[in-house]
Amino acid sequence: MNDKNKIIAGLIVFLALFTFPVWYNLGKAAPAPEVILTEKAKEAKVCVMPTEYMRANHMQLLDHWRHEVVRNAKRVFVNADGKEYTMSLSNTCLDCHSNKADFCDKCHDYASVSPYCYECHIDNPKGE
Amino acid sequence: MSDLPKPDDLLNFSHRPPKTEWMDTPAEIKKGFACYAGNPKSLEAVGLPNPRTWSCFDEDWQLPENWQEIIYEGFKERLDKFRSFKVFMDICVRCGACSDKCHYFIGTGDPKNMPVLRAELLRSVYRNDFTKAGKLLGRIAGARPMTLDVLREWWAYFFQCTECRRCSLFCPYGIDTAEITMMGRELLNLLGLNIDWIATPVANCYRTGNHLGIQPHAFKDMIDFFVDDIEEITGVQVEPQFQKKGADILFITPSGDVFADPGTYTCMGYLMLFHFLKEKYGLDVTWSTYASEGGNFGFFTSHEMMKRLNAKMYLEAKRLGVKWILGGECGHMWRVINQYMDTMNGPADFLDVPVNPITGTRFENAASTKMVHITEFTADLIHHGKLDLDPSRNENKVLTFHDSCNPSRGMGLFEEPRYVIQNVANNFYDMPASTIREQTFCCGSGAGLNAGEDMELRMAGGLPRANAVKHVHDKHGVNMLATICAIDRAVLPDLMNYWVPDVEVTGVHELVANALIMPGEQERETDLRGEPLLGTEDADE
Amino acid sequence: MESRRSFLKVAGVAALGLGTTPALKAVAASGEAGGGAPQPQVKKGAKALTAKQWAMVIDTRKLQTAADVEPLIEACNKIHNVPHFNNKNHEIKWIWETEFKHAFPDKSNSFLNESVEHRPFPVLCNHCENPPCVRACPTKATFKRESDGIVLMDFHRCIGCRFCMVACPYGARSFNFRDPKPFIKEMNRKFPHRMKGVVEKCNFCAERLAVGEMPACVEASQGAIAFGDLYDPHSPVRELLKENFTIRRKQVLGTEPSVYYIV
Amino acid sequence: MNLKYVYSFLAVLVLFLVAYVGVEGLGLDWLFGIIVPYLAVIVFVVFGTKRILGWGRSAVPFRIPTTAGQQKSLPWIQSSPIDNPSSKLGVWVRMALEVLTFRSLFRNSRIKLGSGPKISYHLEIFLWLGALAFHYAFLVAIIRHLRFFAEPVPFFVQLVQSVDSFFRFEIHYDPIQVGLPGVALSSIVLLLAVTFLLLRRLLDTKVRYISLAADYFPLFLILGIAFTGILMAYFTKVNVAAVKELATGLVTFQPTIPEGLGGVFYVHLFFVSVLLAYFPFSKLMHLGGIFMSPTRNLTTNTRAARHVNPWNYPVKIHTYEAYEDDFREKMVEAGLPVEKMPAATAAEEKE
Amino acid sequence: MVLDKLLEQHEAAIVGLWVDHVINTYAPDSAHFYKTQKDQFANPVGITFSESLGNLFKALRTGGDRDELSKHLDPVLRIRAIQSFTPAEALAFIIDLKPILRSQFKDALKEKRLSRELVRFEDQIDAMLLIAFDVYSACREKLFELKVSTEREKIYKAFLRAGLIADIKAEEPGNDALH
Amino acid sequence: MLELTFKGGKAYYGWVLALLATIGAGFALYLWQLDFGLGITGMSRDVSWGFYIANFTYLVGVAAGGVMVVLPYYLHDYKAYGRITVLGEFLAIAAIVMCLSFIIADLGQPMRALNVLLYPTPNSILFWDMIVLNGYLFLNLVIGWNVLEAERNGTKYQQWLKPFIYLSIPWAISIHTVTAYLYCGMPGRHFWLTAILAPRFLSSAFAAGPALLIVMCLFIRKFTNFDPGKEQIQTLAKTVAYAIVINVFFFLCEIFVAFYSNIPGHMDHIKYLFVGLHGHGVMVPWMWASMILMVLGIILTVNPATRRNESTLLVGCLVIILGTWIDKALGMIAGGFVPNPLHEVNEYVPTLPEIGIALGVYALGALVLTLFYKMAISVKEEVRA
Repeated sequence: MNDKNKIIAGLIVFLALFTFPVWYNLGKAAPAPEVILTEKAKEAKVCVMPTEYMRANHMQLLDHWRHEVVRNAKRVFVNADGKEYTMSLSNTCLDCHSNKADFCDKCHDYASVSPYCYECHIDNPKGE
Repeated sequence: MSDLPKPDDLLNFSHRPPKTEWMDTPAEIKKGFACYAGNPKSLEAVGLPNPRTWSCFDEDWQLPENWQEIIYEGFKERLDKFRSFKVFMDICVRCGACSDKCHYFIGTGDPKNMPVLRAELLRSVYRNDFTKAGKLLGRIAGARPMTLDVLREWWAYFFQCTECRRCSLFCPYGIDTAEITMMGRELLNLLGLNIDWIATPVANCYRTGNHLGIQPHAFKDMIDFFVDDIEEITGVQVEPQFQKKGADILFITPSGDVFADPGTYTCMGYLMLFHFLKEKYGLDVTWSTYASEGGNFGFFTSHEMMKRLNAKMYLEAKRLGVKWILGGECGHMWRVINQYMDTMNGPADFLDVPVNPITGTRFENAASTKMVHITEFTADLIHHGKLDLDPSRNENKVLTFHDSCNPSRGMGLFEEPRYVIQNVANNFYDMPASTIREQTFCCGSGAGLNAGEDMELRMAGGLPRANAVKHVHDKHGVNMLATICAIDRAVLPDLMNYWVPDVEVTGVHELVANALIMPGEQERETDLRGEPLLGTEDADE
Repeated sequence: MESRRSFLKVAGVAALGLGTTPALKAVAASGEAGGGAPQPQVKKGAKALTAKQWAMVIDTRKLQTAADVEPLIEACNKIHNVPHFNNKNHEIKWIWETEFKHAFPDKSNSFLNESVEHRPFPVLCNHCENPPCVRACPTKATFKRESDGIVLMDFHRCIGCRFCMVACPYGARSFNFRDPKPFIKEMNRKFPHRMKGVVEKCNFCAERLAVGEMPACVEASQGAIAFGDLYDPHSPVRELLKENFTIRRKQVLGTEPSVYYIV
Repeated sequence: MNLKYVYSFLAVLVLFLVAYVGVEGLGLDWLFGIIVPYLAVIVFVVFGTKRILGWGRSAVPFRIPTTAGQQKSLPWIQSSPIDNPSSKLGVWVRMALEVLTFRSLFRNSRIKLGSGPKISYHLEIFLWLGALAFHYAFLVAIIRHLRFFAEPVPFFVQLVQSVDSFFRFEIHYDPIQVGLPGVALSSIVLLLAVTFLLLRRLLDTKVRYISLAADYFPLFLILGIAFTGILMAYFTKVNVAAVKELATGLVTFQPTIPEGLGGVFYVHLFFVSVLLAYFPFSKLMHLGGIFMSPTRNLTTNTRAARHVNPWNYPVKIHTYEAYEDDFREKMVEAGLPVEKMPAATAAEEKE
Repeated sequence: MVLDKLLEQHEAAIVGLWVDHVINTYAPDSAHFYKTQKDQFANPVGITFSESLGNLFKALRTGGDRDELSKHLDPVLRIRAIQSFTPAEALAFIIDLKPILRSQFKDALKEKRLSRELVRFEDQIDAMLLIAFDVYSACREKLFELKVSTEREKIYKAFLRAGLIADIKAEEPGNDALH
Repeated sequence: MLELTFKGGKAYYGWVLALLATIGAGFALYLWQLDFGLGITGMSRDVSWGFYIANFTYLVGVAAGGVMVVLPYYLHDYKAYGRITVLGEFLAIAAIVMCLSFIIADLGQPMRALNVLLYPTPNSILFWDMIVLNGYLFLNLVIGWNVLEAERNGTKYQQWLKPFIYLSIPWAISIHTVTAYLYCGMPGRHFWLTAILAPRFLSSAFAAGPALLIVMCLFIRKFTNFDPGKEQIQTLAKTVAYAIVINVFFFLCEIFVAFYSNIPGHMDHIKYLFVGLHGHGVMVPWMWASMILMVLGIILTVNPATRRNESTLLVGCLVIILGTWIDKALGMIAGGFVPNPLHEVNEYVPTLPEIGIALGVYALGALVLTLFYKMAISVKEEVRA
């Protein structure tokens, strides 16, 4: 039954493909990256919106800001606690989180997401 | 009609049949659709199990008590012996691609004739016995236990499949319902359930080498009868040789051509062709009464029976010491030769690779089996201009060609017969593209179903093919349907007679012989059938 | 369990595909800090300058030489990260200077007085009240803001079809033929630059107006350029218009440009 | 109204509740997050291999390819090397065409296209298009999901992601804002294709008649997977980092249960695990089966090269001698050559 | 003849109902296949029914004679003859045209003159039933004839060739005496 | 019928492979443009539309030209055209595929192309252009496919097709009118600001479309054994003759209006094209060539002797195709943009990568045309056999 080895070869190829993640990571566990807060962020303690909401919806919030700023000439965002922020990625968000590499990029690379925001917006407003 | 329909029955006659699941509608074995049971003498002659006289129409089939166990064991054994069977049992996704491709479904309108359901009949029992899911979930997983009703259903539908494999062409995974039907018939044969139209020819072929049980001398007499006919028509005396040792080629043709019209004219065609080749090129061809049957009804019984009947060919070729074998025009014979013979009864190392001595062509595609198809052989001759042909003799015939199922989907023999026909006759029209070549429709009477008692089934099965012939008959005035299968030549006349009355049936080599200019022949007035040739009929009256 | 329950609400509401705004309301409604806190909303900046239709009056008599106009252009380009390409084809211009016969092709006569003929006229987007570019844009990427009449570009929606450049009778629009970043001398970190494939033009310093400042070119012109609300009779613009004879570029085309020139 | 599809739908509904309540209510996220996936993968690999090796154990006694084109015979007749593959290469190409472009389904729709007025052929070509869209969308989705299982994310996964979500669907109207960070075309195609296949099996009487409950189950299951997937990706915005943490944990055999994963995710994961576990026992094995179907994976040079049947046992046959013994007299009388002259005439010659 | 005009207007609808009715005598999904598959080679049964019944109704409406009616009846009955129907079931569809007509002209029937014409038309349908019976029987006879001939052919030709039958020579003059 | 495109001889496969290679090269260049930006083209701030939109305009004309075959056959029952309406429709399909590809190639942000659908703006002509072009593609696909399908089965095409066919005639006119409105609605562009821009576009379309169809018919008769028919080609030639005459006449009207009224704004554009302006005149040789070609075309097609003789007719058609191409593609774009609204003269010359991408799109169109024609011809041969 010469095709016995053909079958086994086929199976091995399939299993190799199927177990790609196992041998690709070689057992190196990759826990979720710890985002590092800057001093300023630590003092502020609270972000524009609750952390849980920010982790999931910051991109939607920023898009909403863009719509208000550009199309409706509204520049100030008042969150639930009444705190006011100027609606700007570079000037507000990156003001606090000025360490983009350790804060934004870590999670983006981890989740393999490449937002095109930084093709226009400044990613180090404070020049660090 | 003992029970005349009562008046109120008349009213609800045309109601729609109940919309029950196919597993709940038991199969009904009806007259005109089922063939008579095999007679015990034939079964005993070849040692098939449980020979007794019984009829499929009555309740008691006199089965052995442990018939369920026999079926189970047979099922298990075949699952191990045939990977095709096991794979086909598992991978059908019931996508419906094959469901409306079977000529029996199209003709009879019976949903269980859908290839997918014919396979599900067996698959449901397979799930019940051999798969965990089937045992656990039962009906939900599509499983059902093996009961007498299921057995009747198997009998009804595995003898309503001509194993033409059109469904296998359209199935994305090539699931071959013909293979499943073969397994089904093998299981039925374990209980002695088979039809006479297959069992008796098997016994005859086993004993006398041909389906009709024609004894050698009678076989020779019939051939001599043809020799006289040929002499009457062409004035040439042909001398066929039988069992001649040391001949170049052993010629084996289905015995159907020897006894059944219009196959007989094709047989005369062979004789004239071989005489012509002997006269002109000294080609030495011999027939053999021992291996006088190309066909193999064992193929419709079981793999073992097929091997037992097919062994004759190589034995005879070895005994006569011929160089290679030439096979006549037949359908299922050529599926057996092309895909089974060498494996079963080979290797035929006592024969050498077929070379056409006249044209020098080496038939590489038959290098191991060492058996060539007659149309390949004749096409090669015509291509090298070795035959003197006068196509005008077939002028009164407007031809079309029926691709027999097995040469079409078991070999891929399309161009050779068409090339021969187009060189021996002038007006040839192909039927619509979706009904020929690899998508050809079956004659409706293959796989041993060409008995007389199931005429309604045969007419229903042949309906799509007849419909295509009717199309070219209306459009181009076709009056002759050519085919390269002895069973086709025996059954298509009935089909044409019923659906398209003014179309006759012919073999390809009858046309070749008509057109063949034999050395020393007289001016021909009639073709092989005795009908006047074009242009000569007014001269007669 | 705390964060999970709130997440559920957000998940539940968002599940209906309602996206951010309702989600915002939902979060607020759940009120981390308890109680029905006020909804997050957006409003204009306190110091924002408002107008029904911003307009500009340029007193070209005060901008006689190139040296007068250069600082205006410099100021604008610097704060808006306008790149400088040496290949003239790919030039990005928000405000630039040109001769009278180019700024006002339909008004130039042959024997023009010397000063006007050679005077550098600053030209920019006229923020028309009936802008052909907004009429042409297939995605409303360029639009006229009802609140203050500025014709703005939404760089997130622009598909770069450049139909607006064809439509603008003043040639005031530029296209990023390639990535501008390497061609920006020093980046103003407070204002984003653009990416390749989008059209851009003068935005009447909308971002500065929002925080109460006058546009960069107006400030840099030390009074040569007045900027105010066209429909406010007391605005500096209307004052100048009352006293001086002013001309507008190709006003015959009916686009109603909002930039007036005192010659 | 046959109950077959109701069983399957209920089954999937039950699975949904089991997972959702299991995690949200009883907090069994460790069970659904770690135990069940591992079990599912083990079952898939072990029983899948067992099934294929089971097929492998059965012999291939005869070479029975279905030929769909002109055979290779005489040199001057043009043979079709792919439909009637007489060479190994031909078989590979035929199999590749079958697997990559679903050629038989296309051929099937072609028949209807070939003749007959319009109405009927649309239905058939949609089966080919639907199946092809479904399988490719599913494949792209799986490749995209590798981003959760591998750190750093391999290049080809990023490439597939960038091509898949090349077109932006950023919808920003008052009632609905969706489409950021990016919409994968394959997710939409997958949802539409599986819905089409399900509707076809429900509405086309011919297909409904032959369908079993086991045919509806995977369709409902994959519909559930696609729906929950889209829900998480674009609407409820699952915590992607946590998902990756769980996934890489599973894959590197250091399982952890991160915080912030809602019930919808565990339903999604549970559905995928059930699909994997159900795989080897169902018709989904056509994944391996198509490569082993003897009518498609064999060359058609059956007369040119001998195929050896492993269990080719000898059988009782009717030899020529026995045949001649039966009819020697009549054969001689008819003038047919015989091996041994019949006893009587031999005696006469002797006298 | 008011009925003729009505029949002409509603012809398409009536024929449609009639064809569906005939096709519905098969199992549900075969009926579905016969109705939807429009390719005449893949669905000879469905296409033949719809064409022939259309022509048949036109012939019936215009008072076609016996030959014309049987010309259109033949293709349908030739198929029904070989399928698993009892003769009654096979021909039932002819008289089922009556309830279809009655349902189609339900409202018009209130008017007396029309109902009298309809009764006369129904007689024509009954006459057609008899013609149909002839055609159906002819098909069945042909079928049995084929059955018989296969048996006879098989044996007769074999005997003839095996020389067991002395075939009758043509009458030679003078070889028999007159007594 | 799709399977017919897979059966063909060596030359057929060679040609298809060559086209695929060109498409591949074009796509590679397009990827470079996607990465680098439209800077690799010759377009500039003052000439913001270039070779892509020029060819797009011309090809919409060719697509609209198909109506000159559909209209006589379906509206006026001119039986002879029955044989070639399908060829006209498939030519239209190939042309529209090229148009849509040119639009995508010309976009700065192709990934946001769907914004035109997500944010519909009825006041923009480009929005309507997208609707009419895709509509016309859909119409021609549905009609062409079904008519060919019906022809293959020897049946009449289905009744429900009739409304689509009647709709496709005004729709063909609309696609080219909307394309003209793209230009003639612009306030600042005097060269285009003329009411007869749409009629001029249509007249040059009805010259170029049928001319290309004639060339195709002659090619088909030579290389396949299906003969579109002599009479059909002659009638097409008459259509071309009338259309080209009208086209040149309209152009002369433009010249008269501009120069008799002596308005500099109008004259400058024409002066730039034909004699150059302020020392810039890269288009001058092209425009004169175009005029000469069109006049030659008129002579060859209007004069019955040269029209009947098919070789001179072929030359006439090629000359007209080239003439109208230069006039409508190069002349129309360059003329409109130079001088720019500030009356500055910045010239435009397409760069090599730009031409490469355009060739890739032309190859894509040629491939679509080859496949569809292969299908149509095989069906016609099969039916004739």
